[in-house]
Amino acid sequence: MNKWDDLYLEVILDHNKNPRNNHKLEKHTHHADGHNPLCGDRVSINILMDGETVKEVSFTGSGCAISTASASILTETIKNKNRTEIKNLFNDFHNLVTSENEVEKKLGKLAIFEGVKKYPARVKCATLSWHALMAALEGEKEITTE
Amino acid sequence: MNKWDDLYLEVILDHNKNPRNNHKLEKHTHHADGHNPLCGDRVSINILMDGETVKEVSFTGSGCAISTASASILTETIKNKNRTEIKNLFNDFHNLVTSENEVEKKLGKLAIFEGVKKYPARVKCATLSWHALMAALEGEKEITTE
Amino acid sequence: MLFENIKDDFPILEQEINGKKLVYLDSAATTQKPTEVINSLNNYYTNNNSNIHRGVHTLSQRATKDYEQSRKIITKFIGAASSKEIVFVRGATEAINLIANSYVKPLLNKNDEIIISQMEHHANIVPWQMICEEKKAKLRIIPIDNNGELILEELNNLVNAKTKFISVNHVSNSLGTINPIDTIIKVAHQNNIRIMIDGAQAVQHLEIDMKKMDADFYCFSGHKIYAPTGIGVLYGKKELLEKMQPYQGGGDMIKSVTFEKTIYNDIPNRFEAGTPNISGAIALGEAIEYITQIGIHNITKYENDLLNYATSKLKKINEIKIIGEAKEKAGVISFVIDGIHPHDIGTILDSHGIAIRAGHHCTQPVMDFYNIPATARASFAIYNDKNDIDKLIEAIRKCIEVFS
Amino acid sequence: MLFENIKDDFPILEQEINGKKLVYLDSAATTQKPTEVINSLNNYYTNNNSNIHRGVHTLSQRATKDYEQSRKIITKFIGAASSKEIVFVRGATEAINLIANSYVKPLLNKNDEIIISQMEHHANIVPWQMICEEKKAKLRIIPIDNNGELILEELNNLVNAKTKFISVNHVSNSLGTINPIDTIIKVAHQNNIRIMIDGAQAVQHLEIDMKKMDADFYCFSGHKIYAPTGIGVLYGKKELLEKMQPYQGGGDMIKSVTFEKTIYNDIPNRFEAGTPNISGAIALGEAIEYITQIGIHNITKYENDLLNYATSKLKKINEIKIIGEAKEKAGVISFVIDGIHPHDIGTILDSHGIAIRAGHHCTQPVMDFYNIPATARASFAIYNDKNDIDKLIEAIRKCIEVFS
Ligand SMILES: Cc1ncc(COP(=O)(O)O)c(C=O)c1O
Ligand SMILES: Cc1ncc(COP(=O)(O)O)c(C=O)c1O
Repeated sequence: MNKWDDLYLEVILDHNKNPRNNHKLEKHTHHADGHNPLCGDRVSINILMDGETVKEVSFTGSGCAISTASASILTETIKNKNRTEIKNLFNDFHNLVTSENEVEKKLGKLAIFEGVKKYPARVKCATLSWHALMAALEGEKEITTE
Repeated sequence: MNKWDDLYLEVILDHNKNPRNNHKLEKHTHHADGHNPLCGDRVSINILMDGETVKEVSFTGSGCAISTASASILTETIKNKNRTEIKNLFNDFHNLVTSENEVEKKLGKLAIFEGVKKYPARVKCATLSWHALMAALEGEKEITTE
Repeated sequence: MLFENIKDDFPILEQEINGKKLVYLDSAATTQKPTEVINSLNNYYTNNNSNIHRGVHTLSQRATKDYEQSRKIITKFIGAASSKEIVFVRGATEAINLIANSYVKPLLNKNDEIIISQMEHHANIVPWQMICEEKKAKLRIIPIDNNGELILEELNNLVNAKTKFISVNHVSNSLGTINPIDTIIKVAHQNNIRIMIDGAQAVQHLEIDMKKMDADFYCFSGHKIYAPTGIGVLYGKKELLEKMQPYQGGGDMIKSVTFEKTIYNDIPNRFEAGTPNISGAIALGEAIEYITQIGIHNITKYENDLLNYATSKLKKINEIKIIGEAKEKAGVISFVIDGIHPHDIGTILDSHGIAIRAGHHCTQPVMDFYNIPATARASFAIYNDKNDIDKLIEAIRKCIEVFS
Repeated sequence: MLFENIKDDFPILEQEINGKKLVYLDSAATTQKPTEVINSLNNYYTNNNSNIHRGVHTLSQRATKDYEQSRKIITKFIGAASSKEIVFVRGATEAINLIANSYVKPLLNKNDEIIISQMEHHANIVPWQMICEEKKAKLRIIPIDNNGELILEELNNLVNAKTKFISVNHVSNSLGTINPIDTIIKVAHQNNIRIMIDGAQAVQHLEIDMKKMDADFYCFSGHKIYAPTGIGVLYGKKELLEKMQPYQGGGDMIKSVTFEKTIYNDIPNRFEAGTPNISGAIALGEAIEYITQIGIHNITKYENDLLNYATSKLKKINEIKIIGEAKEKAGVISFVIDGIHPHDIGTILDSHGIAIRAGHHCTQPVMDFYNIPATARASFAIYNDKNDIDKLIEAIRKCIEVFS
């Protein structure tokens, strides 16, 4: 097994090739754009909230396999979750890809991004859509990371 | 024998303590000031020319032992010499203290400055009065070296 | 063969990365250092370290001598008329900022123009933008064509009475294009315009001679020519440097200081305020001696062979598109692969022990021109060989497989 | 004893100069480097060398990590609130020029005033003169007394509504005076004036803590604190750095570049244009770890003992006059000898293997104040001991003999 298999797992490659919820959302209540100027990754997140809960979520944009797969899996994951759950997920996910300690595996599918930890330069690819998501929920329109 | 004896020879120490022709010259035809701002050495050269020949020469100023002795010996050396002779002396002296090659010893007393060669930072001390001299002969009033 | 065992001169290349012998193809970002250069640093700090110029003690005299000796080596290497024309700076970036601030800014009035090209590194864009903004002057751009060559005819349209300066790179770091700087310099001088050449990607590949080239200013970075980081060279014609105001103030750039009046030093010291990167400057001299021994014309030829070999191999892969196909190129190939982001290429090649760069290479306007976010870039140096390129090709094929 | 075998850590001290074991007493000009620091350079170029920030390959990730790790070490060392407040520069000189140009100049109007002191290094004079000349502003000077102490009462007379900035050194490089910067900072802030402290001669001797000190800007040079040349640190309060315009333009200091609009990067990168001195920055971190291990308070105490010992010994020689007799001093003794020019002292001591500095030490106004052309200066570091000072005293006695 090659080392990059740790990062470019089948699931990631699949989500990169066939991203889920990859379209605009006609009706949405929240929206934000994320941009990493250093690598050109762009992602837009649209959300339709029902009270505190995400009813619908989609993304558009272009980027590397890691950022595309991350956005795709994000949309699958947060649907029907409320703000608090999402905030916790964000924190756990952030820890997963940056912390040097082993992270408790309660992240489900998101756990496949743990391999990113070994590639510090790619962490921003995995977190871009999450930052955009948090910005959307907080009412910001645009964020930049690098 | 300590190595610095190569530089601080008796003759140099003597000229430093009892510099010759160390006064102003009431009547002079040529004059220039030399200044090395980096170590504060200052020397003024006054010359009374008779046609092409130096009749009288004196210096004032303050500096290190090397620059004082060099100025003092300069005044002794160039008296009664003509411009061409002085120009040649200047060139020979300059070679003596800077050139890596052995220099022919036709410089008389000036030859004692050969030791300066080993102390590149001190070469300017030995040549300051000579640069002022050449400037005086060429009608410049002030020179700076460092 | 000159280049046969040359990898042995570069200790970093002995290591394995992810279980594979390192193949370093990122020399346009920074080159690796030969043992001589590493030893030069070591020797300096083990035997001679001292501050320079002002000390009478032995260490200071040694350090001063070696520092000034390096200036002489550089003078000869680039064919400058005098070592007074060589200013030590941090790198190409600082050199360009220095000229922008000390030479060009004082000349610049409202609505004046500065010409650069569309293929410049950010280091040769942003300093000009900054002074243009301050002086309300304008930046004009020589466009490029699809091959990544300058459209030279446009230069004649851009030059006019308001043009105060031109600055272009000698070799493009993202496209590899060798620009026709002789022609550009001629056009500049025919119009009485002074010109700077950014040689950051040129001196390590091509023979240069300031007297023949006649550029008014030229610059490069030590770390891209086998020397340490933190040191670079600004060349300027003596008569221009002499008229220029200093850039930074401090020790060593002055003749004398009082609160009423400060007298600046002669060139080049006027532009070297404060304690310079002494060990870096000396090691740069060492690096230049190292490549001079190999012979820069031999290097040009050797690297050109590599470039041709790599280009023809890459062209055989259908999914690959090479970005930058100028007729004259030096040591750089940018490419993109259908459906695979350059960053993914970079990461996957790294897992095979192959170091390339992925990104915009500090040339965003070039990316915009080709309408791509980034490229993958392999760049070559004297320590690369065809075997390295074969490994690159093989890893690229695997990468395409994974994503197919 | 912590300092007993410490000379062994500094390989340069093993050598003989003119037949005598080297006694290095010129550390205020530049310090010697411990093996750890020399090895750090070696290790960087032998194992990790790469350009930083932008690369996805392993070497680049390592180099970036080590570079940013050094920033964290420095953050902790000076007690900054965040590593965003640490900007890598070439040295103290560049740091002061950066603040003069990017922070102070934009605030400065005609007839405004900047306050410095009479004991500043040229690096803390000339940059202010340059911007004052450009903006027709005035430089005001806190005078010194015969002991070489600031006449602090004068500061209150100098401060007024036109005062836009204050910059003073923490420790004087020619007098050794430790200045009461806490008081000066307080006065500045009571008058709503921002203040920079030049710590080039302080950080290697004294414990500092930015949070307690509350200076707005602080700077020092790596080469004076056991690190290589070509690297230094500018500290600035986050909220001030964030409002500042960039100093140099180029790669890494931008977020995005188009010819129409360039967006500058966040701090600290906004102020680090181009490839920085990567190996120097990493080695600076190493140097700081080295002295942190010894403990900076231990260093202060040890060097203070040396200073007292040397001072009392020198005072026993009638012909000697010490220049600078402040109550609080660090590691520097300037002196003159009746009838012997400092340069002659320097040369003769060198013949005994003793390295001191002779000159104006880039503080000509101090020389003017004492009406002397130059001083001889012995300066101490952790690798000096009383034996070094005994040798110094002996050689000075011989020197006086020769000239008597
Ligand atoms: C063409 C060109 N110009 C300028 C630079 C800037 O060089 P440095 O970062 O060493 O200052 C580079 C480096 O990437 C370059 O390729
Ligand atoms: C007090 C002081 N400030 C500034 C400097 C300038 O430091 P550098 O030459 O490393 O830029 C020095 C160095 O001599 C110094 O002693």
